[in-house]
Amino acid sequence: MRDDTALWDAPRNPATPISLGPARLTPVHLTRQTLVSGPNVLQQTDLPLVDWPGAAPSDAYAAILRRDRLLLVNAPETPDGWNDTTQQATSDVTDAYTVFDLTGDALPLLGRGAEITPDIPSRSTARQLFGLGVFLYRMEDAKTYRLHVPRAHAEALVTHFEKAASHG
Amino acid sequence: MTLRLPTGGLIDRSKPLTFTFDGKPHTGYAGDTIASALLASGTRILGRSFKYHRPRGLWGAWVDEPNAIMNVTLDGHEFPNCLATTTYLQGGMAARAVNTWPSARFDMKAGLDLFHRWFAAGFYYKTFMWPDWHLFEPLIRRMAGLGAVSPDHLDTYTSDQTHDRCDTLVIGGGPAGLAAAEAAAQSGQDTLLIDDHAQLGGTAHQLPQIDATPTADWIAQRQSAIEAAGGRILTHTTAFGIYDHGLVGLAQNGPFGTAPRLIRLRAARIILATGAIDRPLTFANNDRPGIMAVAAAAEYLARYATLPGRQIALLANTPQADTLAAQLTQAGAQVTHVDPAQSPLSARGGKRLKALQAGDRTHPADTILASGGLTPLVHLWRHAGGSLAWCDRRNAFLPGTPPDNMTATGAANGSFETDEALEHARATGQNTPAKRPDPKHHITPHWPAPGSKGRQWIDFQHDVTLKDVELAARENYTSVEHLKRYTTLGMASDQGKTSNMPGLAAMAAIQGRPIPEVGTTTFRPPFVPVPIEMYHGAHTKQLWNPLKRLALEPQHRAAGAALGEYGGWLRPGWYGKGDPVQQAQTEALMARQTAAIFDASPLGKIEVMGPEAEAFVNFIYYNTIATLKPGKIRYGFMLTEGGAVFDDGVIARLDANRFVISCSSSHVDSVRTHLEAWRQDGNDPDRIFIHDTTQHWATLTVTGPRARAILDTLDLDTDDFPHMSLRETSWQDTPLRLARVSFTGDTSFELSIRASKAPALWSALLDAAKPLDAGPIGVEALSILRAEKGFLMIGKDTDGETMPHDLGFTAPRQKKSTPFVGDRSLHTDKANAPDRKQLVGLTVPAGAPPLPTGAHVVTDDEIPRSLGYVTSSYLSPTLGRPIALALLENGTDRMGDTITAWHLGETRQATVTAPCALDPEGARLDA
Amino acid sequence: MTRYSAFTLFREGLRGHKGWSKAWRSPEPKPEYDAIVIGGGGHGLATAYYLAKNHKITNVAVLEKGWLGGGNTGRNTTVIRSNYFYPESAALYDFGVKLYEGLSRDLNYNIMFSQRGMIVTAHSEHDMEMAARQTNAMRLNGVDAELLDRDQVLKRIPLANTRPDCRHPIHGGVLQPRAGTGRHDAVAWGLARAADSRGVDIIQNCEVQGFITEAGRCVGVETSLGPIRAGVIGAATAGHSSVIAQMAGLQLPITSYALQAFVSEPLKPVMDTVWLAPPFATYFSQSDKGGLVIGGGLDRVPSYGQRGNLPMQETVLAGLAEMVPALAKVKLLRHWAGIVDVTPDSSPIIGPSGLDGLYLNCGWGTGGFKSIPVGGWLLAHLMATGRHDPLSQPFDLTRFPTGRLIDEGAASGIAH
Amino acid sequence: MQIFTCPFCGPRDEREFHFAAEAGKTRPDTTRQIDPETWATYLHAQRNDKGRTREVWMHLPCSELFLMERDSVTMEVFSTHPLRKEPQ
Repeated sequence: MRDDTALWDAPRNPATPISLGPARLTPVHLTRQTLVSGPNVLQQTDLPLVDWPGAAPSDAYAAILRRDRLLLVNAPETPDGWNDTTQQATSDVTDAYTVFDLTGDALPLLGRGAEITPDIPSRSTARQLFGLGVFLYRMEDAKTYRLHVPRAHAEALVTHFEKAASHG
Repeated sequence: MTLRLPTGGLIDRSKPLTFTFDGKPHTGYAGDTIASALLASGTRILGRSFKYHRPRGLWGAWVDEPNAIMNVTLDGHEFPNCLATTTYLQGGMAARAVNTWPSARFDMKAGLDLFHRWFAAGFYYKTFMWPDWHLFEPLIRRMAGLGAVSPDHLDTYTSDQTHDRCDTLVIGGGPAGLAAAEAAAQSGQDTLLIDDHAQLGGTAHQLPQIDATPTADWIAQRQSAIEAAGGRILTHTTAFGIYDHGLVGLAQNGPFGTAPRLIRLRAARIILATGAIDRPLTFANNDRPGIMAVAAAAEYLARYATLPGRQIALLANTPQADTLAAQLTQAGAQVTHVDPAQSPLSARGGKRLKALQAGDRTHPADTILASGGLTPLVHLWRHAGGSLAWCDRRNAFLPGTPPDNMTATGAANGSFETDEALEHARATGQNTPAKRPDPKHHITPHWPAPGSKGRQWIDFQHDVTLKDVELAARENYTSVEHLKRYTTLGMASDQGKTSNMPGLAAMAAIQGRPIPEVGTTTFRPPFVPVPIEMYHGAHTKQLWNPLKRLALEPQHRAAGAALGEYGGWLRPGWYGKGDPVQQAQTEALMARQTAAIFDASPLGKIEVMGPEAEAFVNFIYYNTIATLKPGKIRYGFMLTEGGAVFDDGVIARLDANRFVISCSSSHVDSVRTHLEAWRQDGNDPDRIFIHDTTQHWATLTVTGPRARAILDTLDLDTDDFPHMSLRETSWQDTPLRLARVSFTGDTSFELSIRASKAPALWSALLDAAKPLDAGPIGVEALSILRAEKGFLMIGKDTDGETMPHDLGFTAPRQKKSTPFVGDRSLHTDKANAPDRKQLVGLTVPAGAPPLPTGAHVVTDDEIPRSLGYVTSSYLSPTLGRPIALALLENGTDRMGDTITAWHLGETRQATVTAPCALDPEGARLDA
Repeated sequence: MTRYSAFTLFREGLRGHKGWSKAWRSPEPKPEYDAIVIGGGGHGLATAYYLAKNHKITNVAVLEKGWLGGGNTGRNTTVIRSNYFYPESAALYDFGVKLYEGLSRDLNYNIMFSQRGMIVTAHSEHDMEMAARQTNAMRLNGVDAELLDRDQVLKRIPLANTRPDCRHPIHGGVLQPRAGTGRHDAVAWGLARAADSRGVDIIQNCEVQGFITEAGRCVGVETSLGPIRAGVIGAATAGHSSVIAQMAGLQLPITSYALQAFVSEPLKPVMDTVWLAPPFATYFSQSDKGGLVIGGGLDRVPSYGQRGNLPMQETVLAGLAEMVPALAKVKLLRHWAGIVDVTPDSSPIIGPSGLDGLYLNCGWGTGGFKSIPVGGWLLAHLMATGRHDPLSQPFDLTRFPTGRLIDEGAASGIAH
Repeated sequence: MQIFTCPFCGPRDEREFHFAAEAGKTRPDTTRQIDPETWATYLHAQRNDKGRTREVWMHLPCSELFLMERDSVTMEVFSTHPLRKEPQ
């Protein structure tokens, strides 16, 4: 029975922005994140679809995750579960993903985590970064990169970014 | 005696740097390598050979140097096996030649050379067998090895790793590379030019002018033009390998003592302009200090303003040698040109060279510059799958059929003349097909002559001589790979850059075959040795397989939790600073006497939804799930298709088309993948949807006789809520999923709430628990509690062969009528065998300590046979005695038997029982 | 054939090594042999050697498509061990170790089996429990094993990472003292020389392209040098077993993967034993020449390309740097890959192929080198007698329909 | 690092993919009698082709299960297709 507490840094304050040299990682509070899946879900949504590199508006939108799945951001609340009429499965996952905006000189940092470029578009925003599963896309300003990371891996992702930034 | 010229070169004479070599102080300049500074100072012996400890000087000026290998210490940190020719000098360096004592100049092991006749290739395969290799091995191990590695580790020695891409990558910044990169960039391609030196230019520095422009200006113009056209340039950067799908590995070196950056580069097109190296001539005593490659001498002169010596015998017939002769003469050296066709050739002198003997003529010399012709550096070409073609006129292997998207140009392509190389390079840069120019000069072959006299070196570092190649041929090690492996030719740290061609040629001559028929060995990455740290990067410490972190970790820390790794999560093992074993006992006892709060958040919450969700989970689970009513929970197993238990846990039905799978904490990712694979393969993916919502939730378990009292303080509706039920309710206006399941055997409630609300729920539960003398428990206590009940933990109390009927769950195997994953595998001979290992409990005689986990249960035969093993073992604080679980062959038929437990040769007695040691009737569940 | 000894070496040293005979001949293939072994790697050569030695069958050809020992025999990390859990595996591999223990003198060729031990470290409480289970299993199976605590491990591996920030600190480990390393090429060459001296024809650059069957029985092979008939045929073609099986119209439970290996620049001795650290997915030893010999897991993509790729290189070498931070500054000299046969239970396949007259020795996964003598011994027995030795019986192909897999991975609790 | 093309997401790094199985396996109807050899063939037998192969892979970030045709020697990828039928 080994006490490993000292091996792991205490989790940082989830609201504090993190300076990464020429870039900055700012935690984002979203009102709601909703997983919606269904055979026609990409055609059914009224929200703007966001892919990679994408251009997400500041209010509500739908990030594409799969051919049959969206992550709705700040969409109106809908009941969880299967809806036979719309043929959609819905789950509230607001607390499942920690969200950050990466601003400044972002691409060199992202390039340490994955072979990635805005020049190669992708229909999905889901990918691996530093070996961690994330959703990644750009906001409308084309300069801000938004990341959703599974909450339990948020510390690891931030630590990876800090390590990457330490190399300049 | 200094060999440094008063002017010229790329060194900065305003910045003298002091360093030591083998303890002796030396001075060089910024821009020097260790090798060039030592050469300039007149130091002739920079190392010793691996086997015979022969004195060795510089052969090369860059990556092809086989001899000058040093351990270099800077700022108190020692780095092993640094190549003196590629290590740029820094003030304060202390360099020591490896594998020598006390110094390269006076080496105690030099006497080994006297016994060389018994150290021929492969001698060790023929002796040291009697009485045993072990008798001889320790001495040989001590003799072998290059540098010693120091046990320290520098925290700042950490590599950066990144990805990059470009349209056109040009490897090599010599004349051809510069011209190609300029043409590529100017034709609009996103171009990256890399060169492994500090400065661009390559062999251009050896030329007074190019295109009628002074060389320095010409290089600067190319550089500006490339950058002006948007191209990028990286110096100090080596392409060390080309991998599948055209990925290029680049190592970008920083100052000495820092780890190189790894750049994984994707290029649409690669232009190879890596140049060529000189190959040695094979003659008697050709390994003597003072015998240097023509190309190396040209580099030392051009870059470092250093003569290779004063009295020079030039043994070469290449046009490059003529140019060099003129330059050396002009710089004040005395140069004698000797035709390598004369024979026999031999070097005379020992540590200091005296003369070159050519036929019956003696040419006094302190230095011999030799070249048997140029060999293009085609390593990367071969990594990428390009073929090689033998060229009789150049006497060299040239790039043949190209790999995808790669073109060679310049000397790497066999164009050893700058003018013709530039033309080809420009066309290549523009992506215009260009024919390889015909060579102006025909190189007369000067290959090793089998049967000739004297010790003639093929591989300098590894001390492989022509006689060794002849011996290998005599013993039929004639395949090129056998030759290499038997003699170790080409396997030194220079990877055969100097030795492979003479070795091949020697074998060809011995066998009377043409060189291309003998073939080449495989060109294996890395092109030059690269530090292991380069591959390491950020994958260290916490970032080596980072754990998942709980939403409530700050609360656990505040409560004094000892955190540890459990199933991929960082979780409280116990609370408080006391003895951990005692702490777990205390917590478990508290849970049995009053109540306990446990953070069960990592338990999976995978939702399966859709019109075919029911049929799907029924197929995925061993147990029948179709009959589960909404609001109800069932315990069950998922199997592999091979029938082994893959996961256990509960599944709840929320409504007709919605299930929640609560798989074990460590299996969430693998269960999700398992479900997705079956969903899309064999089922209708438009009618089944799987959402992993695990991390949206935090789950707190309240368990124990006073659990209900704690729950009552939350004011939740728990009426008519029997064991194995689930209810969606709310707390403080937040949805809360309340489940009655128990992993302890006591009344238990699982409360799941969105993670951001978990701290409030945690506080409320702890506040309610405190007056009852209840409180939080960690994973260690829970492990005891579940073991008391005989509840298994997957992977601990099961192994990869365990099937559900080994765990007492037999009904679906016999009765379930619909297909399920793994069904047919439950009826193989093995599955039906009478000797299967089944889960049982074990009790020990009163007063005996717990059985060791990992002890085996054995037969009482003279040579005991294993019947199984103890999988879990604890002292039960509730029962006041040890308890244990075991997988035991035919265990269910052995209930009540006394068995023998065996641990490291010691035996103990125990009695077989049912797994459940506490409350088998289940009275505590609703207490 | 010149016998190897200190005396002959001394004598030959004096006369310029002119008296050494060929280690093996390069014969032309005869039209027919009593037995043909496909594959001139360690297993194939050992099969031929034991056919001659144990069964006095010397009219034997070994057919090798390239140069002998050029497959996995010359591409591995040379570990020899028998630290197995199940009795069937332990019996097989420990007999293999025993054969290795006498092999140098048996072959009159120093294969440098160096029993400097192997440690598999444990890095948690749970690991230690599994280590105890493993140690007890080995000892009950008659294999030497010691359960080490942390201090005992660190005594044997002084450079191991003891920093407080080590992600997986060492708790202890399992030591097999008799495990160690050998010189891989020497095993192939020694077997080839010994087989050749007993009359076996070793035919290099001879590729088998098909089987000749008559009345449902395999009676020979089509090769790049023409047809060759044989009374019985054995295949020991690790990495390409499925290719040979396809020629015989069979499918095997095998997937081919690249397994990479790495060697560093030679260093003065720093590591005396073989060390595998499971959570870092890396193992290494130090060769007599001084190089660190490093290995790890399989590449992730099924492959017949005998080369490695960066993702697994990064994993394995990063693992090494975590295990021993001081070695991060050591330079990697070269890396390469072999193609290994991966079976569902990671145990070998030895037995009849399904085509009468053709026997298989394949599926050794990452552990073929250590089993060269025993693999050859058992295939020779099958070819000579048509029956299994009791050691090879459990490894017959029939274990798949009966479900009697011998899955060492399963012993460590993994269901797959 | 190889690049595979997920039929939905496009080209991605090989580390995002998981090799699932050879293509062409059909699960026997386990409600009927299946002899041990048939079941073992389904579970374990592999073509394991050297050269052109057809395999099932999963793109982990989007969970797409797809067919990939590639060369197991040169590593050239010829094509990728969703395992499911393309949506109309």
